Amino acid sequence: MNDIYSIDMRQIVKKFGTVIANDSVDFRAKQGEIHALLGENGAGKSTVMCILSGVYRPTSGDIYIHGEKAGIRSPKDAMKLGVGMVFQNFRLVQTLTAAENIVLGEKSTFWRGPKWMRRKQEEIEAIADRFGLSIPVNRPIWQLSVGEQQRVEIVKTLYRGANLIILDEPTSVLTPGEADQLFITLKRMKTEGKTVIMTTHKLKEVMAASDRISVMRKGKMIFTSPAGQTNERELARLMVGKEMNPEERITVSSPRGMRLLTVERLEVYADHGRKAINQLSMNVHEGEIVGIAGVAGNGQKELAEVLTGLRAKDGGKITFDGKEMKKASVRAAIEAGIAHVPENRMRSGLAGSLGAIDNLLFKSYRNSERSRFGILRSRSNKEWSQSLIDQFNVKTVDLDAPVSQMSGGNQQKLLFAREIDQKPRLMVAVHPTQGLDVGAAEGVHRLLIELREAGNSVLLISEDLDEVLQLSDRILVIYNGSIVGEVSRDKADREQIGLYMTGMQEEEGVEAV
Amino acid sequence: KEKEETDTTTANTATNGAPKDDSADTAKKTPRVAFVYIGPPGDGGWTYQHDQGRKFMEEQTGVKADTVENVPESADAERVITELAQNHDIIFTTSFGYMDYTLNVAKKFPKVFFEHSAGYKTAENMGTYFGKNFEGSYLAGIAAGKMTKKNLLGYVGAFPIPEVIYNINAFALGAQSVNPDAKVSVVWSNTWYDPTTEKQAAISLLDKGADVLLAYQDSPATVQAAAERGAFAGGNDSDMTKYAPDAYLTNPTWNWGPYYTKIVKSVQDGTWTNEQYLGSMADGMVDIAPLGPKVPDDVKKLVADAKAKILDGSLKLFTGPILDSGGAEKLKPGETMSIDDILKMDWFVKGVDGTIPK
Amino acid sequence: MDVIIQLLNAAIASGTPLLFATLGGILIERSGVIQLGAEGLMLMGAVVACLTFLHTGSLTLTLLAVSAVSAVLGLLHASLSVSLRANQIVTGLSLTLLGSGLSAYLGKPVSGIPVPHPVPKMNLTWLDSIPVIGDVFGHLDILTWFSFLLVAAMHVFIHRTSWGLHLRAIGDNPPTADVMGIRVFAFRYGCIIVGSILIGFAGADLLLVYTPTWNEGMTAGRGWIAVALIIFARWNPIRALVCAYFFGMLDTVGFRIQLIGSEIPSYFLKMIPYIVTILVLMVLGWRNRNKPSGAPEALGAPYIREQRF
Amino acid sequence: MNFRLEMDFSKQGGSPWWITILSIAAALAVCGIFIAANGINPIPVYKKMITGAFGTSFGITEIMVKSIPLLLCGLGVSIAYRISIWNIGAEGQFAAGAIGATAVTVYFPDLPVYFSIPFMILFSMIAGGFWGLLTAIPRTYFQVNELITSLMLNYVALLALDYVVFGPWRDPKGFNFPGTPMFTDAQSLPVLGDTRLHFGFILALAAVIIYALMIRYSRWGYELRLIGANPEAARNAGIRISRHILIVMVISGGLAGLAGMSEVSGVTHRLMYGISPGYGYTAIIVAWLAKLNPVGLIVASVLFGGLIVGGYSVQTIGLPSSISNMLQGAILFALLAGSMLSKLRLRRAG
Ligand SMILES: Nc1ncnc2c1ncn2[C@@H]1O[C@H](COP(=O)(O)OP(=O)(O)OP(=O)(O)O)[C@@H](O)[C@H]1O
Ligand SMILES: Nc1ncnc2c1ncn2[C@@H]1O[C@H](COP(=O)(O)OP(=O)(O)OP(=O)(O)O)[C@@H](O)[C@H]1O
Ligand SMILES: [Mg+2]
Ligand SMILES: [Mg+2]
Repeated sequence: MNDIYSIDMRQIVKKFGTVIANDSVDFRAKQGEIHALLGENGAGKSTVMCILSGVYRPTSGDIYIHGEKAGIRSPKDAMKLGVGMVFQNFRLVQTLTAAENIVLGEKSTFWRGPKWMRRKQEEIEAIADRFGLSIPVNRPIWQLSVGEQQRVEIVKTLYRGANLIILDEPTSVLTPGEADQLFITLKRMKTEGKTVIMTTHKLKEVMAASDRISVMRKGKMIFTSPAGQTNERELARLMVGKEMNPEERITVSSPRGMRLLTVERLEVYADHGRKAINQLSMNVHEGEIVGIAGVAGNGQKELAEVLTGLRAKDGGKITFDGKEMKKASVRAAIEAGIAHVPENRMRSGLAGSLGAIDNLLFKSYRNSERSRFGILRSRSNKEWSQSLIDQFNVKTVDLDAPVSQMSGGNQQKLLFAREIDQKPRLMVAVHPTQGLDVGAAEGVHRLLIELREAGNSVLLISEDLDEVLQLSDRILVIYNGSIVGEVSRDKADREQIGLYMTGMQEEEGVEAV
Repeated sequence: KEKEETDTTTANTATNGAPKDDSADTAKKTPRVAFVYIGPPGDGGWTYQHDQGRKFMEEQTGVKADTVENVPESADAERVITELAQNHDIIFTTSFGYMDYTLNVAKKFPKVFFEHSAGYKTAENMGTYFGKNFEGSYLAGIAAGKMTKKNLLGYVGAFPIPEVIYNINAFALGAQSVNPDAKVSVVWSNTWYDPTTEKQAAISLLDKGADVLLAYQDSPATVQAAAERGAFAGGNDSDMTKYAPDAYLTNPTWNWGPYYTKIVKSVQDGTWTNEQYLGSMADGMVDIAPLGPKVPDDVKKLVADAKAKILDGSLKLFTGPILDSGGAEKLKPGETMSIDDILKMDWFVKGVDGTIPK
Repeated sequence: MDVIIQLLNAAIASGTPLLFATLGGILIERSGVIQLGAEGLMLMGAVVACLTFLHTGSLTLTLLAVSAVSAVLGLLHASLSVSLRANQIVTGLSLTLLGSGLSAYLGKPVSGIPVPHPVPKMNLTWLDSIPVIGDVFGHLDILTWFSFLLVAAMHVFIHRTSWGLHLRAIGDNPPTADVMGIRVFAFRYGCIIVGSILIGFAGADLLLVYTPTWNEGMTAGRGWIAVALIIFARWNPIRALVCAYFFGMLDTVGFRIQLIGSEIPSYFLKMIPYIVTILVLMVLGWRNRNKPSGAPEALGAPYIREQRF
Repeated sequence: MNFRLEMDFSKQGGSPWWITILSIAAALAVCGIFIAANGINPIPVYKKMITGAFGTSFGITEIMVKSIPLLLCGLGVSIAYRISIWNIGAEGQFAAGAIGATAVTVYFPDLPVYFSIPFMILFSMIAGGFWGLLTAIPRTYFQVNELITSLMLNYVALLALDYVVFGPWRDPKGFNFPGTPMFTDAQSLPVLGDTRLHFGFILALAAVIIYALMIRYSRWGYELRLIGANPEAARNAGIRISRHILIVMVISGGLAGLAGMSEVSGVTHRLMYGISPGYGYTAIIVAWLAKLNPVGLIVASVLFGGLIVGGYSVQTIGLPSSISNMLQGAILFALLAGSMLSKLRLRRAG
């Protein structure tokens, strides 16, 4: 019986302005366990963990580590106490090498000559090997894939001798295979006596990998139990506060129409001269949802950008609605009826400091209904915005209030309202439910299906395989800039897709037909 | 006369002889005097000499003067002058760039007396004053012509304007008067004040082989550059011995005090006129700084003799034969250039090596 | 041969103050803070150098005083731009305004007074036998040698020490540096203070070595050139050396072209450095269009720990 | 019970008015110490500064004269600032505009007023706009930081101005002194009564009003707001940012160029060296103080104009001119600190 917890957080309160992110949270984790912290988006998981790792200071509350009260006032203090964290958004310096990132902050010696670095590299590689993590130590971060970057982050915490390792949503960026690999690593850490805390909202992973589970909802800790004494259903209910079936397929079938989009032998070079899309061919028909599955960084971003006119192609042919799209032009894409839900809504989809009207006008402000002779038609725009907001049930205080003050789900609804109001023929939706809780995600899914039922098409690009499986009529798997496999909805097989995603298997002669 | 520009004539009609107005009488007993300076009085050159002149005038007349320094030659100048005109009786504006602004204000304040330095526009209540500083340059040229061993003199000019050009020419003529082989190389710094650039200009002249330099600049940078290389040099406007005693040659200087005193007194006793005063060595407005301690006595004597001749009128500068740098004859033998022609000179005499933008 | 030596000498002479200021600026901007106050700091450095040297006659005390005053100004800059997260461009402009006003005010009593050459030269006679090297490096003053040393030291510091690594991290990604236990604020304060001291040295060098007389505004815009050089050198101390001398040299090349008897108006010759800078940057920009630019990623963005990214 | 200071950055926009007043008061107090060190009582000095600047109708019209170039340049800087371009080249664009306007007078000296003034305006804006474009092109196509380009181009423009006034455009009747011939009445902007307040004031106000309306109601203004708020999102909306940078820099430069025209045609009546005592640099401060707000621009340019005007007034009391610069620097520092300190909140902790 071990009564002393390795971590014991008591009555933690954290306020951001008026938002209470953590409301009297108690959280305990035992030495040598994998502890999963569950909760829907915005539940406050990251916040608790950031407090534990010293990034945020709690508004009130105490933290005990191994039974002793710990005054964690900065990440440095936390590190001294053996707390290391792998953040949801990686904390890596892009221009430094992996090794430099790992030894960053080390104060042992002042000198950082080549010899010293070489010694450190060996040390790092030894640790990486021990936990089955392979990383290229000498390459700058900006050249690494997301999975590699995550491994760098994990090695970093291990290298710094952390006994308590926090992983914030570690699997959201990984392929199923990579995720499995990660869980093996975590188990190995456990056997070495380290405590692992992992936040997530993926129930399956939680059940598979963790020893104990805590659930947060709306800033409060509502449940803690050993993994064996609960089940997915109960957890889901706790998380969202209502009963639901976590893997329900939406089955609506409508006849698929004529071919809308054809991509032939597309070639695209990405930012640093790297070939991002290589001889990619595919097509989308009217009235279908085509899902693109794949691990981040295999060309999805570039594919979406080329289709929406944001990026020029370097070879191949794109035909939309019978017309060839020669030059990259966002405007031409908008006019042709291609809508775009970008991957990071606050970064590229919405202008946070502007109000709802301005954000709704994004794509339509050039229309004669919205502006005339170069002047915006303010009054009619206002009415139109109000009607959209009502129609899509967006909650906002005021039409002119900055949209950054809205919650994530409402922001996404606003974005969908704008795109769908365009009456698109094709919607390119990238990670449309990322960062949304179950309820909001459901709403988004419904919108996508409504689009399909109206005879339009959706190209759904997502790293969330469940989502792709759930919605798509057809699934294409992208790997290394090419489509390596195609699976129809009835024959969808997770394992098979996983193999395609990792490039382990290539379907013979995949050619879009 | 050519100088009677449209502006001057309109000013004349506008003022209507107002300075003789009786209400200004009380003020004339102790006129309120103001000076507008382009730089800080500590600039070691132009403004410094004007400020010395102001102090001299204050001692002589007992009249206290206000000063406004660092007034840019922009719209600000006109405002500052206007503000001063509201509660002063005599205003000296001491930079060429103030010309139009002074004229504008003079038109609006007919009872105030304006004196503008270095320009060419006048009004009923606005006179101008300047001096033949080229006399000093000529004498400095004599010393330089004697001191040079390589027969190459260097000149750092601020801007290619007549004021600088005739000083360069006088310098060259002075040097050639004692050393016919002497040549003058000119570089333009295109700045009134930037010691670092001026020093670079001087160094480039020294690198070219010049061993005596003169600079039409307020800062001592040229003198300092020469000192580092063991060459001789002079600056402009004020005595720069203190910056490099061993390397100092001499240079033209100003002495405004007597003129300022005269103007204030003439206002007090009602004899002020809007003349275009051009001072000279004879009346003491221009002079040269004492020759540097390392200049040999025979050279000093030579310079002193020439100065005496200028003073007694037997030596007239810019007297033919004078060829321009291209070899064309500008003045026939025995012909003396009119002062108006000197004041708008835009060509170099023979032996000067440099370009003047057209 | 002579021409080369002359050009090199001129380049070093007028490039050294620029070099000090650029190095200082690089240190500050590497930590992620824009530095537009160089002109004010240089003027303050020059006036303090003049005042202390004329009063004490000691070079050591002079440099100490310059350091102290520059450090105080740096502290002011840091507290505004780091702690209070004020707009860094406006902070820099204010520093320039304040520095030029205050230096003119303090310098009134010593304006126009010659300062005896206080900085000793290192006469390396054994170099004299080597052709160009001897002429260029044989008789430089110690402050110039100090600037050489500084370049080497800064290069080593940035690329070979733990603090240098911290610095690069802070300039590129302060939140990451923060979670790695690096004290972002303390580091930025340190960099701004030390960098300001170096910029103060630039003014001191200008006054003590180059044109040893104080006058209002004697830097005549050199601080602004240094600001441009930071970018020109792409935040790299070795390139800073090359760029500062390149600029110092171009400064004088115009005069030499005038002296060859060129008919090109001198105004156009004086434009050379500025136009060359822009052209060089355009060529570099084109060549490096697919690489990280070398600019500290977080330049100009104040760091707020609890802000969301 | 203990308290902790925290900064709250969630609130956007300027600081409350009393913070501004307090900041300025603090700056005045600090500078007062320096003034007192000169053996002069600072209170009358400040009084003189204020009455010198705002106390008389002469002072007020003069401040307005001063604020015209500040307002136009500040507006130019501010438009660029709106899409996060720091144009510190207004000084050079001002000079270019002055050259452009003067070119009309040099090459077409006899145009009647209704042609000459519009042409001068047009050419000044073209010249200033071209100068702005020279900053924008390296920025958009060659990834060259606009700070450095615009700064370098300032020097180039000023040298070009020197060249024309000392060289080819020199007044033939001017005894070879620098400066173009005086402008004729047909080439000069009309002035108000016997003050120096000229038509440029109307031009500047009109420019500000047009700008305010454009930003609020036009499609172009909407695009600018979008770029300013989130460039990446703007790209997604089909807005070509690089083209906007070019356009905005042309407009920004064109406005500074217009300032140059209004200064030569309204105040100096000829092109001379030194026509700008740093309007372009002061404009950056004006633009920042205004925080992108059109009314703020007017207030800031008038206040800063007043500060500079007042700075000359105090010299007649025997204070050095440097006090004015010090005061400007100190006030800015205080405002910067004040606007940030106003975000401080005292919180109860624990
Ligand atoms: N820096 C911040 N400033 C303001 N509010 C914040 C900040 N960080 C978090 N919040 C708010 O605190 C709440 C909890 O956020 P937190 O990131 O901890 O959620 P989470 O459970 O990790 O969600 P997710 O699954 O999306 O990562 C949210 O309402 C969020 O908006
Ligand atoms: N950066 C921020 N600054 C200030 N307040 C914020 C910020 N981000 C979020 N908030 C506030 O936090 C609240 C919760 O935001 P969050 O995005 O976490 O909502 P949520 O619980 O995830 O809701 P939803 O289900 O709609 O996504 C919002 O009301 C918002 O006003
Ligand atoms: Mg989270
Ligand atoms: Mg959310």
